[in-house]
Amino acid sequence: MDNLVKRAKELLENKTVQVVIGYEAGPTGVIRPAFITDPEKAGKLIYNDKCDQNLAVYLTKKEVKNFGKMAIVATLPVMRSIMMLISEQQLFAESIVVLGISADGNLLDIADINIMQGYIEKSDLSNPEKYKALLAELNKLNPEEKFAYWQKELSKCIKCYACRQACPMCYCTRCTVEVNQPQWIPVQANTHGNMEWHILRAMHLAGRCISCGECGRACPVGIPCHLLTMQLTDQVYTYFKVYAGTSDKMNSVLSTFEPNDKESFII
Amino acid sequence: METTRKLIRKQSVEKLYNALTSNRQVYAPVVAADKQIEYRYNPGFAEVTFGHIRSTLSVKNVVFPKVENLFFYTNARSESTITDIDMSRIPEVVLWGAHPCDNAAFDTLRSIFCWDIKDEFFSKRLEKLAVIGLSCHLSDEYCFCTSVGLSPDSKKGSDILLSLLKNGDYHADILTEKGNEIVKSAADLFETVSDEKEVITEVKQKFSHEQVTSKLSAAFEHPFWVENSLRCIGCGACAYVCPTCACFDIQDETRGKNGKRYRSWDSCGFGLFTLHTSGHNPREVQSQRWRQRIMHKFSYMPERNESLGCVGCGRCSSGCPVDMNIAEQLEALQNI
Amino acid sequence: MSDNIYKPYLMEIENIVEETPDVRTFRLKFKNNEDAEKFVFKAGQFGEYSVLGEGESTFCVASSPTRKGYIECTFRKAGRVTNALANLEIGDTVGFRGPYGNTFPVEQWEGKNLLYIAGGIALPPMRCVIWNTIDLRDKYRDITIVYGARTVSDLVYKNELKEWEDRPDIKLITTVDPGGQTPDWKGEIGFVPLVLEKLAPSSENTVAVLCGPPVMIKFTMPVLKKLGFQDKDIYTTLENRMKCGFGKCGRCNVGKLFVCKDGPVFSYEEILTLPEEY
Amino acid sequence: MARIGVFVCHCGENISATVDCGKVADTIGKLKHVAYSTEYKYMCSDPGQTLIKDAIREHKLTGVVVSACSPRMHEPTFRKACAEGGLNPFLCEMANLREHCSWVHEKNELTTEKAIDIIRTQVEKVKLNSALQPIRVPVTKTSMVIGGGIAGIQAALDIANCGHKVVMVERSPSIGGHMSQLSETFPTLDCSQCILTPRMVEVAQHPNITLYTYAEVESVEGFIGNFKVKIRKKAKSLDEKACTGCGLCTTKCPQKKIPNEFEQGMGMRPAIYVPFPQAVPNRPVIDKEHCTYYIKGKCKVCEIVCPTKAIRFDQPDEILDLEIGAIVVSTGFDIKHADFFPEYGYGKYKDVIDGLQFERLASASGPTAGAILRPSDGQVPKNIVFIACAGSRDPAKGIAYCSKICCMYTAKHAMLYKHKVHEGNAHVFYMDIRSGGKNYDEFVRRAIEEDYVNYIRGRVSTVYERDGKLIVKGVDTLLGAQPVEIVADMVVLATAGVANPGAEELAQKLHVSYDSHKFFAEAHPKLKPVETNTAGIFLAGACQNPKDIPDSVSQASGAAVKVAALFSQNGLTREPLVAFVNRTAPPMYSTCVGCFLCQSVCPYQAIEREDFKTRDGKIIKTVAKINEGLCQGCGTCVALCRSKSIDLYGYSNNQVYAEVVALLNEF
Amino acid sequence: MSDFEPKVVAFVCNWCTYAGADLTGTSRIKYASNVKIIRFPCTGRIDFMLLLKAFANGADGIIVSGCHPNDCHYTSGNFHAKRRWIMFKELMDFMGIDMNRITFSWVSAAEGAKWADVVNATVTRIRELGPYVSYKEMVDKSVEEEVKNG
Repeated sequence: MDNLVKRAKELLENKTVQVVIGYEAGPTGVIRPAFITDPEKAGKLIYNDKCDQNLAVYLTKKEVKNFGKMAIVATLPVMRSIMMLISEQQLFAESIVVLGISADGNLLDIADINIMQGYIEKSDLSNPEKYKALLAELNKLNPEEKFAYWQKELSKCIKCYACRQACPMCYCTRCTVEVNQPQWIPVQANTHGNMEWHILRAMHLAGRCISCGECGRACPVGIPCHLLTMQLTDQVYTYFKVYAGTSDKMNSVLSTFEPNDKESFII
Repeated sequence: METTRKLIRKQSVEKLYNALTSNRQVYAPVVAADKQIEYRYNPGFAEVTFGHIRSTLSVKNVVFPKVENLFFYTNARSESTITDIDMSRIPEVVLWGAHPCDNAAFDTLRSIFCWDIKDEFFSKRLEKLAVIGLSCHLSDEYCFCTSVGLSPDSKKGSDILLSLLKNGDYHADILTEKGNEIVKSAADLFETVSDEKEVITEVKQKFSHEQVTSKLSAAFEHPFWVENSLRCIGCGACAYVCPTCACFDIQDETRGKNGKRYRSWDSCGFGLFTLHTSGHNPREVQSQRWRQRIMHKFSYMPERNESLGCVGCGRCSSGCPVDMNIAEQLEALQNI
Repeated sequence: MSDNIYKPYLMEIENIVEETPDVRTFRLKFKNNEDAEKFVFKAGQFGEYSVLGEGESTFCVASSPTRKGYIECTFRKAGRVTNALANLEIGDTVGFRGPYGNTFPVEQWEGKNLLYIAGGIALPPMRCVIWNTIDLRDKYRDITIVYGARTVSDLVYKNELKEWEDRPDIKLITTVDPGGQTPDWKGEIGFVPLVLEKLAPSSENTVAVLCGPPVMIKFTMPVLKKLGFQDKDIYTTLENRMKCGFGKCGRCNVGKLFVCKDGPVFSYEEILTLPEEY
Repeated sequence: MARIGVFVCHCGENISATVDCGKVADTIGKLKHVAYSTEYKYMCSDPGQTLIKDAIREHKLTGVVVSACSPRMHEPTFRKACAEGGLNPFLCEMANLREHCSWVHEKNELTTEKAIDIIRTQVEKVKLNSALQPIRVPVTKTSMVIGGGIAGIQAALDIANCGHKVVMVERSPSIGGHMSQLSETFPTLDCSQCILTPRMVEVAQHPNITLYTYAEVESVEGFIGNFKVKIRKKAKSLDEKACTGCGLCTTKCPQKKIPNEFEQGMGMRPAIYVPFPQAVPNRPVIDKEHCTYYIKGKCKVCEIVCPTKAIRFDQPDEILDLEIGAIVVSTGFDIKHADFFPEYGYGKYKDVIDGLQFERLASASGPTAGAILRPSDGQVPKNIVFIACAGSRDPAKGIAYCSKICCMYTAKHAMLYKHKVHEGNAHVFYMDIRSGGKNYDEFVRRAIEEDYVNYIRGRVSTVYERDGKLIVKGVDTLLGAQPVEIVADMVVLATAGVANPGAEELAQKLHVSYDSHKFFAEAHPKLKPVETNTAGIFLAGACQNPKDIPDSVSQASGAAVKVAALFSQNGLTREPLVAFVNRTAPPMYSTCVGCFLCQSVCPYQAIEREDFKTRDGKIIKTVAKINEGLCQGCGTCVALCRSKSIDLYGYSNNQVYAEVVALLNEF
Repeated sequence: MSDFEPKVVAFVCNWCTYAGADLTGTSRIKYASNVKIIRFPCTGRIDFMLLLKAFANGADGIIVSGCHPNDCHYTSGNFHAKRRWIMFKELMDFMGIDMNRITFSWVSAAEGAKWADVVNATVTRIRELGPYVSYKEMVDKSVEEEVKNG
């Protein structure tokens, strides 16, 4: 990844950006996000197939934004997140430089949003392969089995909200769970309350989820909560033929409509 | 009480376990279907794991449950009444196979819940808890008990501490009266000590907690906090998996005219934890909250609660989605 | 009473005063006489008030410990609990836990002049100590109260202000922000710091108690310093968010100090040693 | 301090026949916070209302639940009664015991229990009601009419005659629109210009109307009563005050070969021109695209000949800022031209023309002075074929709708032709004859029966040229789809009416919706045909869909009344049941995070942006803000808002949540 | 389960279904009294969380009803609602929450008879399905879970 380091160093040296958000290896060897502000330290940046965290979550973080213009190492999900964030007015295209990473791990030349859009449009936007099998398996269960499965999984939830915090699209200053008039979601973590929380989260991400799987990855107790949003991503495509994060001007599925939207259950 | 050491054979361990589960709630670690280590009540002995490094969640919930009902109430038109929790219904629990770090955490929790005013819910649960600990014969890069004054075979917090021997048998250190009671109830299973070597893992010391504590007293304004918390995403995972984190929330939940007031886990990492109704937030950004977490455990608690708020289990680091490695940060802190 | 430290006393609302459209004062009476007899508190302490079903909210006891048999609290409708409280009527039940926290050192102040300076909704936390010292009037020398609010209608305790004003042994100065006056307003017009500067009370043998919004504190402190007040002779209260009230829930600490245990009353001398977490 | 009063109405026996009203009032009276509960035979009667008013005072009620009929029936009655009793009217709710309970269920326990449930739910709701004040929106009493065709003219005159100011903006150099191009009008065959031009003059002279021709709407901001409009007055290269309209410049202009738009390209005009002799204003403009001076830098003949020195070559476009209270959109329509039809020769046959071109041929002021002559050779056509539904009702061409006016004008055209060419034969191919309208069908019958126009029911498959003649091939479906071939001298296509080019752009500027054909969309197809979704913007004429003159004029008058009604009071008063975005103390300002997805769900463009800035003007945060003047209170944004930062007065989150809980739980 | 009386909550819009239900009343068409109506300005206002809350508070069935497409008083609220329900239904199906317990319908102000049919059909169906035991169990179990936790 010499190119990446070189480019990051360049950007910092000529002050195009004030911070480069990328990946580094921690002392235990775990890949983690890095925030490089000093061009001399650009060498810490790495990229390999273990770099799977969606870094776009930091683009809306106050302390990171305070640096100034940001460059970000961006795989496809990050790029799509960026598109969503711009379209939802959480980010200005001018305030970032995208260090695109291709599917085979090479630095892309993403000069502007249009080029990024072109790249995204060429890519496979459906849910990642590794999740498809599990989704398909779950979809085969009968309703009672599904309900049992999710009850069991969600009973583990401790409401640490790592799923929310890790998600670039969950950028609200105040989450619905923090609303107490009325108390939409019970504060305590029990199966029922957890289920309400995860339904709420999935619905809020319907048509906005870019299938990075970050929520499931972040979950400390291993709940596959990403499957909920990914199922809806599939359904959004089935019904409305769109994927989230393909343009900086898109409106999300639930904030738009077509008069001839098809359904079969409303009598 | 004078502590004694006995031997318990591999096969007797199963007998002891079965004897305990026959008349008590035994909370023991198992490997769940998704490979997570979790504690369950009275799993079959075959399921119980002896080879885990750390469970995903700590076992603090036996004394500080995710949700603790504080009382029930009824709101009628004219009268509101409160019904107390029947604390006698709190079950006797034997915690089985928990590692020394987790067991030491009960002392830490006690220092929070019982300093000044005693918290009866916690105390009662702790009173009804017997701990059969298990020394660590395995560890990983996240473990740092030796840096916080503990060790893989610390006896703190255990009533009985089992330590694996090379031949598969265990040494049992009987440490308290509670432990003694258990031993007495199954006296035939315990034998005299052999000279077989114990298998105890080695955990390298990474920092000196005394030095960290002394450094922290003047480190409130240090740029370290901002620099090292940039990647923190502000979830509550570290606090919720932590065996000593005791922050909680108090809430009401009503159905019709009946309801309950409960306390549930909370985390100082959440943005709204300290938010005033006015909109002012004393700990507005993540760096301030990260600082609070470390300060609380390594500076405020030693001073106010006479205990260290960390047992070095490493869960917060292994469970962190963004590798906020606490040992690494403390190591750095002792050198600032 | 059980050992359950979370269980509130049940109190009955004996009286309600609508101070402003948003602010209410409740007089609360213990439902259980034994509780009433055992209950003691001191000026400056606070409690957790609750509506069963809505949760708890923290505010100080606004009545004086010299007045027995009841406690009073004043609150502004702001969140879930205070909104629910505001919906209650006389005879309804309120939960109360407390008293918690430290107290104003009124004994130490004996023989001194007292200067109370409050802004807006910060008079209630001070009302307790004001009445406490007024009720023991002969133990103190001059008592001066400077109270300001944004507008006339934002002034709380209007009846008591009248009473204080009429008493010869208390000096009361009320002020409203410019533009907040009504045609028949007879008090001062101007911000508290400026009014205080004009008043120029002596700092000689005087203790100042200062409560108000941060911006008021910020501009009043220099005035007090100019008047010669020592940090140790200036008191204020901190109001961090809290849940338990007894140093366990982990919310209210300012550095190593718990506002709920070591506060809410702090001298300025102490405040200066605290990290900025309030 | 909630003190709720509940008033259970018997509605004679309508409710009490199946609901045990006594038990209901009793049970409800025992609920927490219910300070007063009673029953009465007719709550809506005077004594019933007095009962409520007295109870409000006596029991210091903070909320009232009238348990009677549907709120759709008597909510206003009881809210008024509460107001008279000294309670804010929005602290009154109704529990629908009649339509939703007593009338639809049998007399039994369950029905009475349901009545109790319904009331309890409303009691829980009303506790959370807020005392609301009606919203007042100031109104600027100046309207703007966009488009100066007959619809715009009518609307402008009607509004102006009500005493209100009107600004009329017309894109072309003259008002008059398509109607000024028409020869005669159906079904009376009176001369179009004769009836139109007096109206055009009236517009120009009306003291309440300001006319901007050769001008376009640049931008529209604001909301009902308070639009801020920018108008671009395109440079006419003329000092209009100095110009006397003598016309010398237009006759002397050396550039004379420009296809005349007014004549639908069938005549020529100079570069400095007046679109047509009766134009209003009757002042020329210079067509910069064709003017020799503007192209080559020299000529200036007009300047030289102008007796009043009125020519201004360096005149810039002018931007006018206007404050407008209401807008009437009357931008009219366009038609498909012959080149849209491959089967009819893509417009390459000169003698295949469209309806508007025929109008010009038939017009006394047209290029042939009213003689019907073939464009190709100036001969009088002996055989003429009219093809109705050219494009219309043809989903394959993307136009599924009926253009509505073609049947009538085709009959008129055939009739006009027969009147002018007595020996000629007129054939009309049609799909159906749609002649609904006063004296319309009679008119068509006259064409067939008195003027012997040959109506053939069937479609024309192709038109091609052979030996200077046009061969029209079609079928006659009334004769069993027999092929028909007519050798014609001229073919007139009744082409589909379509939206004006630029309609979409204008709709976007105005924030009004438009349909898939780019016609402006009405707010409701039946009940609000004149309104748009954007309050304060109304539609008139064919910009909504193709219309004939009487329809356009009626709608224009309708729109004018809407404007006049809006202007009839000093401000606009609205029910305050609108959405709002919360505000908190700095540094948060609002829990709104500014994603603005709510903007795309709002059908009324009621969601605006509000910036919070530092003292030196740096934006700290941008959050949503509801324009109370525009919000209609549907609440779609409320349900969409992820952070629950938007709420709706009257149906707040807290209220609806409390209703669900109250309905399902025992209290 | 013969004496099982299902609790059904109806979330309806003010302009079509509420008015339609009024018409049912005016026409004196009888229907099951198990259904209780909550009025909303528009189906677009109906938060999906309210449906979950209804189940959590013990509802056995739910009706959600508003204006037919193109008839919305606010032009598009029901279209937005439709998309929301499509997504909601898919999610519920994926999680095994019983969508047979929710009736979605369009009932206009003129369809008083249809409202009665919708109600009766729903109540009959819920009667056959019985109480929503599995959801209630989850809610109740969640309470027990906490008590036992230690």
